[in-house]
Amino acid sequence: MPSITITPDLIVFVPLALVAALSAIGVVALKNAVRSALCLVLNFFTLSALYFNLRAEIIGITQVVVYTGAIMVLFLFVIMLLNLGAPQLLAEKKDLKIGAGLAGGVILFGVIAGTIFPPLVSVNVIHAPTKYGEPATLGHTLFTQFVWPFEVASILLLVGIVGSILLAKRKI
Amino acid sequence: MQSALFQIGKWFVHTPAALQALIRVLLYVIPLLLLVPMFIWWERRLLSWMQDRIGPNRVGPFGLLQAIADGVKLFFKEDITPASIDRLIYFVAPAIALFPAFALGGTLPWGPNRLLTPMADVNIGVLYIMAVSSLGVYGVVLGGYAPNNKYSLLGGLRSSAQLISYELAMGMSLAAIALASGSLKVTEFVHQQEMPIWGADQAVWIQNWNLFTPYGFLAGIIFAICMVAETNRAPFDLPEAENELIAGYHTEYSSMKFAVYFMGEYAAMFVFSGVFAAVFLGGYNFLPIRWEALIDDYPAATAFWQFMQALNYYGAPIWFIGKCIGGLSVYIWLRATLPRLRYDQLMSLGWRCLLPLSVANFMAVGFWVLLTRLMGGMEQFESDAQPLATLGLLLIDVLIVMVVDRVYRRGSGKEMASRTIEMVDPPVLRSIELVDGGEPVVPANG
Amino acid sequence: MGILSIITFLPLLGALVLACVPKDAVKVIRVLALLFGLAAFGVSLTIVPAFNSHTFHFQFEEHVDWIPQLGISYHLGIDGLSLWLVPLTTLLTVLSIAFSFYVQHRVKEYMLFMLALETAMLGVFVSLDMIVFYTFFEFSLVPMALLIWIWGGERRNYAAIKFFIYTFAGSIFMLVGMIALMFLNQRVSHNPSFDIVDIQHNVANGRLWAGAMTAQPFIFWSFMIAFLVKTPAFPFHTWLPDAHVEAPTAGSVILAGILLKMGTYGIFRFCLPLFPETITRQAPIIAWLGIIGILYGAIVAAVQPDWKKLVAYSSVAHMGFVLIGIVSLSEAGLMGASMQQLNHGISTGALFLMIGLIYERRHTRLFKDYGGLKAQIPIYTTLFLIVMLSSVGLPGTNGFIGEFLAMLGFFESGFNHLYGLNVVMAGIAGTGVILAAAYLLYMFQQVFYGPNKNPDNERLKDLKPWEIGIVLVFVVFIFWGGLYPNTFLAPMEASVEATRLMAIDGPKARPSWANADDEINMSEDAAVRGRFERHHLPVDGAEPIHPVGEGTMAALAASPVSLLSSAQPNPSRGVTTP
Amino acid sequence: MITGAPLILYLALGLFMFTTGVVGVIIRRNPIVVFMCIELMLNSVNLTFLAFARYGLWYQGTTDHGDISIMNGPMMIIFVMAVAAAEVAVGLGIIMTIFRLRQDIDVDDMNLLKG
Amino acid sequence: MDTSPFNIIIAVLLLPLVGSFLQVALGGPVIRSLGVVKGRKAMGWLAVLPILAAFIVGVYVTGQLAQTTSRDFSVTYFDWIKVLAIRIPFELKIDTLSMTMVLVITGVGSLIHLYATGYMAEETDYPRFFSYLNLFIACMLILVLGGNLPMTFIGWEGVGLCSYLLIGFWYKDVANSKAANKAFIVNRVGDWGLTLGMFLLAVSLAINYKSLPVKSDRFLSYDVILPNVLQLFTGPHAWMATVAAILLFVGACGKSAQFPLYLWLPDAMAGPTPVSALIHAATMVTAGVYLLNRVHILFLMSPFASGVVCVIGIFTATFAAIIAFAQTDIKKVLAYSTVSQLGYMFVGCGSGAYWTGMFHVVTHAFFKALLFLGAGAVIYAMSHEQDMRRYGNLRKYIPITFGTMFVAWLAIAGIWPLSGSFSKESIISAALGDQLAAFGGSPVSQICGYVALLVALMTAWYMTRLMAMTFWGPERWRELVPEAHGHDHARHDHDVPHSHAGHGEDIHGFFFTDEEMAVRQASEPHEEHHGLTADHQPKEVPPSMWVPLVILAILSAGAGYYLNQNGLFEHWLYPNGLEIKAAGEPAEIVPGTGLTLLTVSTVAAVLGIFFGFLVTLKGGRYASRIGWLKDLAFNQFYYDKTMMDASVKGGGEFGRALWQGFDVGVIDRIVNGVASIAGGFGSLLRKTQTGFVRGYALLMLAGGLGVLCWLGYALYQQGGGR
Repeated sequence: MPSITITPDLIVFVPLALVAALSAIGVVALKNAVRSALCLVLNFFTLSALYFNLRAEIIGITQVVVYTGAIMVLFLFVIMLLNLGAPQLLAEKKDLKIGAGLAGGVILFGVIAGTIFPPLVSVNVIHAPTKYGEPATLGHTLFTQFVWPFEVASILLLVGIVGSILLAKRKI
Repeated sequence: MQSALFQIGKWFVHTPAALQALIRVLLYVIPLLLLVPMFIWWERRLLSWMQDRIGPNRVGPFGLLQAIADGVKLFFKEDITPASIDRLIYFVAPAIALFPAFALGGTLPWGPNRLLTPMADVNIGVLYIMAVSSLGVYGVVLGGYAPNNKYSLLGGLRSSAQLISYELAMGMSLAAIALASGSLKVTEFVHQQEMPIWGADQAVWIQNWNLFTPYGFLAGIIFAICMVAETNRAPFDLPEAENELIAGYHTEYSSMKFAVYFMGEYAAMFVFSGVFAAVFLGGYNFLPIRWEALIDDYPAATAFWQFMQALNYYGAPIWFIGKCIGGLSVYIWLRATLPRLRYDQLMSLGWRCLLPLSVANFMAVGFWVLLTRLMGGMEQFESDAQPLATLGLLLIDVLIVMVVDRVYRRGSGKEMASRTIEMVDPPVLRSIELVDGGEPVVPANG
Repeated sequence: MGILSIITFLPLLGALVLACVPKDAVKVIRVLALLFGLAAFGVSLTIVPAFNSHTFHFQFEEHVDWIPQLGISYHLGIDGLSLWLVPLTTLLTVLSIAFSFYVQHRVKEYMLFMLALETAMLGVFVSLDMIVFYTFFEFSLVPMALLIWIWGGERRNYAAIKFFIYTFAGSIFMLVGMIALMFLNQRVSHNPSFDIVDIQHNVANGRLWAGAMTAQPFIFWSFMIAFLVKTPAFPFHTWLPDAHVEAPTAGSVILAGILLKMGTYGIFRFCLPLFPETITRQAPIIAWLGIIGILYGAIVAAVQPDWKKLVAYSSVAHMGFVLIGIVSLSEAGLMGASMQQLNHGISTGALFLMIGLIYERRHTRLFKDYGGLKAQIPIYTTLFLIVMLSSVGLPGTNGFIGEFLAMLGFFESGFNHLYGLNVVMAGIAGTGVILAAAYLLYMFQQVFYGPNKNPDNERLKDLKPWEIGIVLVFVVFIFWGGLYPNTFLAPMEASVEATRLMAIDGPKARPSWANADDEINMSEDAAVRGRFERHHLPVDGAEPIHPVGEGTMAALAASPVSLLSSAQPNPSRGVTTP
Repeated sequence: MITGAPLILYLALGLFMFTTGVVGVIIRRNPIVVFMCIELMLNSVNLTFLAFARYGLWYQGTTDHGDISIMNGPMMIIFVMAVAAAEVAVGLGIIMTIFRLRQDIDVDDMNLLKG
Repeated sequence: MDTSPFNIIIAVLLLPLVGSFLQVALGGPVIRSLGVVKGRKAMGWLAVLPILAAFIVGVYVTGQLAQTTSRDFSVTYFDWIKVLAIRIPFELKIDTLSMTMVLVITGVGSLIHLYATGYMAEETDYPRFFSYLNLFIACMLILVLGGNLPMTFIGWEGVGLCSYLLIGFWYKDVANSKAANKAFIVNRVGDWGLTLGMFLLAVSLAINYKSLPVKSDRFLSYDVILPNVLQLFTGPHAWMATVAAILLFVGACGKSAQFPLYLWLPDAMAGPTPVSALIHAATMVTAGVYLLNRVHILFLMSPFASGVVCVIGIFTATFAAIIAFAQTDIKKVLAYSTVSQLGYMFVGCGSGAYWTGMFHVVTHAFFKALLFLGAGAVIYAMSHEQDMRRYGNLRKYIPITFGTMFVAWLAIAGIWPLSGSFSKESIISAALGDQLAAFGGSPVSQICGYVALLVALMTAWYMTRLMAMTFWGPERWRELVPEAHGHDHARHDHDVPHSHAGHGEDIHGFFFTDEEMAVRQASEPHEEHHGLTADHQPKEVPPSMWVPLVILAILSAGAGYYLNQNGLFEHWLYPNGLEIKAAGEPAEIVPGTGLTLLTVSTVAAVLGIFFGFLVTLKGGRYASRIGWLKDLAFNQFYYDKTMMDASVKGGGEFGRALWQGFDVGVIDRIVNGVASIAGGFGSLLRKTQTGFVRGYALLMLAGGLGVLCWLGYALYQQGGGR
């Protein structure tokens, strides 16, 4: 393990990472669905902060708008509507799935880490130009190189809208 | 005086970045915190004046200290915490509600000096505003959910639905402006608004405030409506409709927590007014007049023009806050004037009228930008084509408005004719009723 | 966007347009469907005058890379083999759509499927890339199966599933074969290609199969199975009666008229040019399948109680003629086979259509419910008689030309004792003509002659003018094809001859689609020269038939078992024509 | 040359979040939570993308045009977000419908797909 | 050569064709507008005239032909079938043979048309009948004029079709339609042979193209075949001539009702009588003889084939004659006599004297047509009663008919100098003197000749029986027993109950409404019920029917003598003799001069007549003795029955067995079995689908882990085991 040079990035990163990790655990661990939802919100928020830290402001803010602002609200909605928040509902029954899942998770982490990390241990030089996260760059790339995927994504969203409406409405 | 400011500036430049940021934040937050009680007093006074009463006039001169007194009272009231609540969320919710209201102004320039303001001049200012304003839902939703009370829940759901609905229109209207001024920075907006109107050449001495441009006018109206809805103010204050749900999502909140909600609301009103001012009303500019152009045109009165320019420059914060307070007053005026909307009216206004309008406006602006690009000279706002294009845009917008209006009326009319009850209660409630045969689900009481 | 793409995808466009029409506007939907069908037909007619009948190379070609990494390209083109199948498809579709105005139930989907089906079938006939071909080949199953499934008779589920799985299972092997061919081709020309023009080029100069000869029979049969199932040849025919009986009328018309042609067309297009050594060796097996199909179909058809089923089995018999014509590998045989394709499309299509006309009225297809209809509906009877006679193969109708040429070619190859065929097989196949007369006349007698047993037929009205119009189109083609078949034969000639030479010539002597400069000399003596040197007959001297005579007598003496043996040495090995 | 926090830390965080999501999917019965765990996984992947993009191991010197450009990561994130949005809209709709049809949404009770 | 004067020949084809189209097109309107009686008369003339015109054209062309030196032309119009392998143009052959046939067809045909206008006067769908009849004439003309085998084949099948249609003309009687089917299918059997013969010729010419004396790719045109086969089928390849000839002869047998395939002709009498006269006596059945004449070279080259022809011919002649003795239906008797006369013709052809066959064709056309028409007149007079046992002593009721039939009777019996005698004994003499037809060197035709004499006697005998039963003896219909009431047509059956069942709501207007039905039934004519009653008074036929009888009587009286003077007909048909003189010249006999033979045959005829009268009028008591023989003959020695059972019943059983047993029982069972196996396997596998999402997730995780471990291991290895 080579020595880590302390950079502002690092200083910002460490607490955010801790928060993110803890909130991720919270999502899984908390009994109350609303709380895990809130944990997830927190997680996303820290993630957006991490994106800022990675100098990708546009993506960070999009993260907030999309995930925190829209998706998680939907989650909360549904949780409250269906009243899934109360912990006594869906009390987890202790079966071997939990053990298996945890074990599997650990192995997964181990395997991937063991496979991917070693060659990347000492990478801490930033090659990306500063403007790589700017809206202009992003938009330019999006509308030149990725225009077809973009259109496809728009279609996908349209379909999503229609589908959710059809699902939600009782009589069309 | 000049030199003193220069000294301060020099010191400021040499302070470390973190400290600079801290100073900027304080320069923004402290005045806001101080002003909020004043807003409450101002509302009560203005409202009572409009309703031809006197209003608070006992505590302090013109009852100025009334707000302070209320604050103190709220501090010392007993803090009632209902049983069988989700305690954590119950406590967190008000804070969450307050946070976005304050954070909203993070990118607002309240003066020409980029060192002091805005807090962060990021190149995604508008998106930031969108993001933060979208966070406002949480406070409401959680506050409605946590106290385990049907009325609060309904209120919370209602208001969150309302917020989500109106965010879209708001976003589109802002996006139109962003498209027109070719940037996402709010400071850039302000700068664009100091340019001669409608992209005419530099000799013209009227500023190009977005409210004066056709698209800006449309977007401004939409934005205004949306921001009223976003702040849950009359006539969109359904969440706290007394006669339906006692007080909406903060039914169960008392004393300090209630006060926090209260503050959040007023702060939000103020900051939204600030956003409106920055985006549509030329920011911190005093009048929509380009003094330098006047200097060139009428050299005779050069001294006066220069004085006005200086006034405009150094008094910028005052003008800005003035515009904000103006916006606040409009809020109050609306509250005094308009009756509360019915829920279906609210929804159909948001989805059927405002959203299409703003989208159409957005597309029109896009078309306009394309046109001016084709005719050359969108980059520097100097083109003979632009005024014409703008006129065309005006026509387009008028057409759009008429069409959307027709559609909206017909649609809503049909709604009224066909179903009555079903539209009256919100879709969310309908989906609640589904649960075991129309009986609304009361959250499990422990 | 070449004309072939326009023809092919115009119906699909129509389908998309129909998809946008509200499904209550039945009239609009019908008219739109008919218009698009007519448009496709009109456009497809324009290729006929523009077609150059002197070359065997592909015309109206379109070549666009689709997945270059895999060598898949969107390559369209037609030659004489596919020239007439395209207008036939469009025409039959138009007529079927016109007939389908009777459909009342879910009209929109119905018309939509018809148009989609048309696109699929056209695609099969115009595509020159194997993957594109395969795509269309399989895509044609879907609308057809749905037509059967939704608008079918009582046992439609069984029929549709059977139809789909059966044919699909058959063509899976074809896909494998295609991929194998691609790799074999990649071996010699180092970029992957599914384009049959490229592949056939390497077959023609003998490099593709050099050293891979053991693989050839397997790949050949992987194609052949698919096409035999589709055709359908004898052991694989059982999907046909069910599908036909349960399908709606237009479905039967399309099925008999065009879908079956895909099989034989595929044999023409793939099995002959690409597997010369195998087709010349394995011909007897296919020939026997064809012969058995002819007799079997006829005999089984004769005892059917169901009108449609009878005609369905008769299709088996008719396609048997196509098969023997193909494997005869002689000009007459191949011309006859390709003509018989068209004839069967017209005649059997017309038969099914007319059965449908009466079925719409009486909603039964059992012979026992009919009888003495001649007095009731004379016009219908007359038209039906004509159509039936063309199916019988009466000279003067189109049916005769195909059967005559096919059997002539078969007899020729058998007489020359080529490809393990012999005249006895021809004689046996010939009896199919008798049986055809037997079962068709039996049908005619059952339905139209005798007293009117069934009181329900008492009130039956004769055809309406527009129905007569539809049938008259068929009648016109029946007589045209019978009295002046050269219209249809002449453009096919060059391609058929080229295909034949591709199949029977030795390596390096085979014509190749790829290089544009080799052409087929179609002057009379050239044909004659070809006829000898390829058949390896001593052409000079006074004893021309001597070896042939011996061979034929030997074959006459030989037992049928030995006739089956495919071990006949192929005379055309290694011979090179100047 | 600018040096930031080591790439591996971002990757570790992403991997940790991903693993947590996986575990959550497996051990939670509440479909909403399962859903949230899926979102968690998506975001962890996003983080990894962006980290790689920022540290630009394959950076060719251009910000666009070219098979491997520095912008691939951010683009991926945009599309992942779009997909996630659509997915959530539909998924929650499905959950609500299920709940509407049968008054509980325990994952373990939804075995209509049982063969 | 200049064929310009013959281009008009196409008119001969087109006129009847147009006529039939006119019948179809105008029939309905005309009859509706002019009313039934006048309308039918008009349509009748419209039917007769084209044939008459064709006859006139034929006479003109024949005149043209007679002036030319080489009496052999062919007019080519366009390429009918043209492929690389073979070219089959649409060509018409104009030579003495074809023109003779043309004259016979159009001449006799027009007479029979004229007769039919009267005979069918009460028929409801009169135009349909005449359109069929005209179409038949057209097809027959194509047959005889066609310049190549496929063209002939068009006519060949066309006449088959027409006879099918005409036999089944009264289709409401299932028996008729069955007879029609039988006719067509049996003919098809013959056509099968003909087709294979064609193929053999075409192919054998094609593969020897280089060595052909006449190089052309019209391999099936007569003027290419005939010269070439002379070259090709020589030496070791004579067997090919035999095969080809026999295959063609099979076709001829089918059309000309020779022994294995004669079955259809007696049943064909179910058709209207004029049809029997035209198709089944005068023209169509002689197509076989025409074909043999056309390709006679093949037969000349193969003694074996000629022998086969002879034997088949004479056997058929005898066989049919014996059967004819036992028949009671007047038309059946004539039918069998036709069969036996055709056998005669084949004997003539087989024994190398082809012109005698054609000669007999011509004369037989006259008198047999006359006999049929006369029989028709009798039937008409006896109100559609065909059973001779109901006749008797009619000569004083219908004198004209009697007179004309008397002539025909003597003619067919072979009484000098009526036409039959010449043709018949020319055949006999040819057979007696012939060396050609031989099985492996042993000639057969002499025997045939002697048997033929016997058959001549028998012919006279059973014809006499017919005449006697019809025109002499007691009036047997006076004591009428209701049974055995052979009725000519089953036109009207109004016993079918009307009901609306079957069709529900009739949205498309497929069915007649009640009032429409009422109109229809009103418009249907109700004929009075025909039937023979005890007090029936036979009445003479109208002139439109007896005029043709008289003309035909004159012809059958004189034609033979005229055509016979110093071999006029022979030299007309074969101006310069046959191409090959077979081994051992046939004795050069000019019929009518060889006194011995003439006397012998005449004596045979007289004897036959004598016995006929004796046995028929007086010999009731012999009948019981030979009852079994009579029974046997009446049922055609059960040949028909066996064949029918074998083909129809047996074939049906076989087919059903194949269908139910093999198709459904084996193939489908295999297919569905495979399907069900797959299904069972699937139902096993579906146990693994628990439906628990988390279970699936766990499994996915496990799988992913497995893959990842492998990947990591692989990378580890690749990294050289860091």
